[in-house]
Amino acid sequence: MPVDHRRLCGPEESHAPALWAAEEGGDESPRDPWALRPLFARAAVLSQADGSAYVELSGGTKVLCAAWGPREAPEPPTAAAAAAALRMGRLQCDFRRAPFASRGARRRPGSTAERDAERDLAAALRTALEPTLQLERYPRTRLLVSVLLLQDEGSVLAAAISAGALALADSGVQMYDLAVGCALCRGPDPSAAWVLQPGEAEERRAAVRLTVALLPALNQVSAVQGAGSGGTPEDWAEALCFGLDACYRLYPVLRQSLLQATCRRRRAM
Amino acid sequence: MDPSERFCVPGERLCSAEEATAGSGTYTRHGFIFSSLAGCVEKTSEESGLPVVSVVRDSDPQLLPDVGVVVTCKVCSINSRFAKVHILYIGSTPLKSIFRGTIRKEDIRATEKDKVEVYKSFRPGDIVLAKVISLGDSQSNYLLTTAENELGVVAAHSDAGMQMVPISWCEMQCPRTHTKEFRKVARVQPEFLQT
Amino acid sequence: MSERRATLRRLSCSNGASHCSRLLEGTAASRERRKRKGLSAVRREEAGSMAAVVLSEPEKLYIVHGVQEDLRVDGRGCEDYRCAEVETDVVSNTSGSARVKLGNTDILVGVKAEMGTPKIEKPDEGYLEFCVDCSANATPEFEGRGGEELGTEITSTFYTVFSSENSVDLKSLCINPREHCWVLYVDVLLLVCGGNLFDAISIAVKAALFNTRIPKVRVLEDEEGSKEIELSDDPYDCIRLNVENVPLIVTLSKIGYRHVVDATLEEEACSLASLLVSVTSKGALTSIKKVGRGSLDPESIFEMMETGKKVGKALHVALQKILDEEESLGTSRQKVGFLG
Amino acid sequence: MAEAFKTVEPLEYYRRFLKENCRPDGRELGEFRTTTVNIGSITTADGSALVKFGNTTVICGVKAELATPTKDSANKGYIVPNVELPSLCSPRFRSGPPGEEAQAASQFIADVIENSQIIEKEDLCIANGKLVWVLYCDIICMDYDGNLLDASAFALLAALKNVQLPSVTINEETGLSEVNFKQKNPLMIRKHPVATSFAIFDDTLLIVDPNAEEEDLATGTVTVVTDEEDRLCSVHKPGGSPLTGAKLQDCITRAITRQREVKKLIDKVINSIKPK
Repeated sequence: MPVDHRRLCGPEESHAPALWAAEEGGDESPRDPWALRPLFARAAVLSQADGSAYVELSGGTKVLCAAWGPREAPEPPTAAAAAAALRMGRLQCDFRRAPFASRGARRRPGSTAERDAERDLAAALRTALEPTLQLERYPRTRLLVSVLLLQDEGSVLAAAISAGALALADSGVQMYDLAVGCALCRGPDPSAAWVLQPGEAEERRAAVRLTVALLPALNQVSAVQGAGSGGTPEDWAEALCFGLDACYRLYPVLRQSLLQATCRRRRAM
Repeated sequence: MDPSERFCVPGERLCSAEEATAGSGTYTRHGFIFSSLAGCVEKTSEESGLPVVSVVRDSDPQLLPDVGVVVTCKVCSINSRFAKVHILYIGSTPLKSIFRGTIRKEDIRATEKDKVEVYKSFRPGDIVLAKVISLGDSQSNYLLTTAENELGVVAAHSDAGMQMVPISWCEMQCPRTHTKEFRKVARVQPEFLQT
Repeated sequence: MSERRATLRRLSCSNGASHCSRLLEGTAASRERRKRKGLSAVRREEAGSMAAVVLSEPEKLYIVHGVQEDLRVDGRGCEDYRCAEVETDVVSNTSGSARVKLGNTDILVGVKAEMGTPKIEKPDEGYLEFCVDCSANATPEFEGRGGEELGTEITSTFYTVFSSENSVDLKSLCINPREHCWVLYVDVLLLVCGGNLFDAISIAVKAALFNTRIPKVRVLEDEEGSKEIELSDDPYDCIRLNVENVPLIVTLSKIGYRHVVDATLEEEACSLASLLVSVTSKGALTSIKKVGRGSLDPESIFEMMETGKKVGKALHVALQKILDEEESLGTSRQKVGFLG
Repeated sequence: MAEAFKTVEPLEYYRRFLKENCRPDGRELGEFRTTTVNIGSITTADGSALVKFGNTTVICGVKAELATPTKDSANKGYIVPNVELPSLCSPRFRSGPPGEEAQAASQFIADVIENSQIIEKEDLCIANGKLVWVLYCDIICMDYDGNLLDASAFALLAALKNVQLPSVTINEETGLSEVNFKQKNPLMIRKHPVATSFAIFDDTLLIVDPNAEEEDLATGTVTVVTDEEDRLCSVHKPGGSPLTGAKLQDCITRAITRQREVKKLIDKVINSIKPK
């Protein structure tokens, strides 16, 4: 493995103590599939960003997000990209997971696995947020959304999508709508029902996982990303409806936090 | 907070497009006006016709240089063909981040374009008023012009490090050493006299 | 210009309409077709010049209106595939390989089986590694680092698609738990990008996995417990993979109010959002994903999933038929390869 | 127009404030920003702390893992600190591997740990030559408004005080280690080093706890680390304008006072979260 000279690395090999611990029987009590974990959201939390938001799901998932309005875009690499840049701005997403964010072993920052995972999350975030933005108003520029995952207790991408939309709205870029994310999953048991906003353990055991993002005012879906043991289109459709309904239920919380931030900013003037 | 103020978030439906005209911070879709910002809803009635609905934020809007606007910029480098500048202000609004622009030799002044020399017009560090003429193409960034009497250098330091005073449309003088330096000087308007 | 191009394409499709009904065809038939298809040269040239598709508004409108009428520029209906050519065993030094041409899109996939150690969390399973090479030959867009973003997107999509537990029987790749297993390196090479990359690659991957032959090995243990791996002497003594559950990807591109399958580059330029679904031969959807910078309304997602299931199932049947045909020809099959 | 003056001539703008012995954010030259600490909020870490100096926000999470020690220090564990400046904390940082400033900060924290003996590395030994603890201390800046070093050192200290390690025993028969999560022990914190940074203006003026703007304009910075026995653990002065011995002595005196305040704050918060 190549040595990372830009970080202090410590010993070559180390293992999480949980590897040697007696297996924990972490069987959770069955939960109401309709229940949503309470969500705490606050916008305008960072000083150095144009816009920012913090989203926490009860149970522990903590996501911090910063957004910057239109900045000068770097030189486009190809002629086609340059032509596209003249028509509309670009959204760039960055996703970082704190090394201590997950249970078990520490995630090694900069390792190939970690970089790949972060890049996939960033790509998924961009797909979910791009439809909310009026990018054609910002030709030749880029907008930046940067996410830091502080603690992973499940439904991370969904929380990041909600936080990202809040941060962008807080930064004052023109948008079509907010985006609300929600995750759901279904256990391996064939009779298992879909549960909303699964925790980390539920996600790990799940046979099927799905994350959806909704633009509530336009009733459009900006992200669907699901995988697992196969299902019929009807199965997936049912899950999608279930997830979108949850997004509608989460929307007022996000909206309220954004209104509060807007009021606070106004008072600070 | 004024209780009569109405706040909204992006995507919120404000009214039907028949009741009002869409102002800044809004967009129209399917016959309705929606907010595109998190901000405060304002309705101004026009004497003739429909009121204008707009959404305003208190912080400065995210402005971008656009064709025709006057910008304040700082010269970073010059060569025989053009001057490279950083755009700092749009009108009197400071930009949150720097955008780069180019003033080509032929856009420095309106007359005798063939006799213009870049180094006799700008020096690195000068503060220049210019107007955006194009967003540029895939190769170049914003193109600017100073070919108007009101455009050109507004603040410059002499070799001795002193702020110079304009003495004609093409010369500035150092108050300490009294040496004269060439510049494309702007006829300064009162609102830009700041320091 | 746009009008002329459009009529040209209409012509070519009246020629090709007959084979549109057939979803896929094997090499034997395709060779013949290539001989009689006079217009193919024109199309190819067009493909070369249009690597970066920039369409004017009227051109886009023309495509969108056509889709609305269920009549696409090349004469297909919304749910019709272009005819695809599939050939397996095209690269001799791989464990399995396949080349797929779908319209202008041209994909080569090689599978190489190498011995490795199982992952800690799955000690009794082998695993698959994907690598996508967006060669600059495929389109000038890929020069420099241009292809990287697309390459990683394709790679991560395939990891997701194959993450489903029973897509490939990974347990059969285990040689002895915790110590040795087969690692299948699936290398995807994009030769020409002519739209609908994901579907074409998934066809090629499935065909290449079908074609894969892994040598049989035996684990010998001596008295002290140290193990030795012995390769079978007979080169024909090998394991085949069961690809029955390997899914195929169907991309449904939203154009206007409708969606199409197997979009061409021009159609992709008219589409803001697509839905990728991976479908098993039994018609189960193992993954779904929205791509593109637009959004979709829930109703159309439901419809797209239905179409995906229907088209995907038919695609599986057609592919399996070709694979079986090629298999039955055995070594007597005349290889077309790259010069065909 | 003040805004415009600030953009065009930021240093001149700042000097005008300094002449009046105050700073644009309303502080006096020797005044610290409001300092808060929140301990143990990240439950996936074995110890964590979030520290705020005004806007500057830094979080430190400690993860403990098991490893074999090196041959030449068979009875010593590892402490591996890393400072990260993600693109989220300020537009001045790009995403990707750590830049120069992050690397310098990591090295500074590593030096503080090494010089001050916060923890004896021998305390991290479980079985001599066989098994030791590795403490990965990841310090991430969430909001970058100056004085990263002080905040990082503070967050590290507070997070280490929060660490609870499960008890590990080595089974004599099998030779395998057994971890018991039910029985947890805190780390032995031997010293409480606290960093105090100063920005130097025009070679003579010292201002304490500089924010990002002040750091950019200053001609130099100096960071002094002291512990509860008033001993000097480290002085970090990365170039910039020179400093007289008397001025440095002044810095040390002020750092000692600051150490007392910070220690008091940590103890108060630790006590408040202790289960009754």
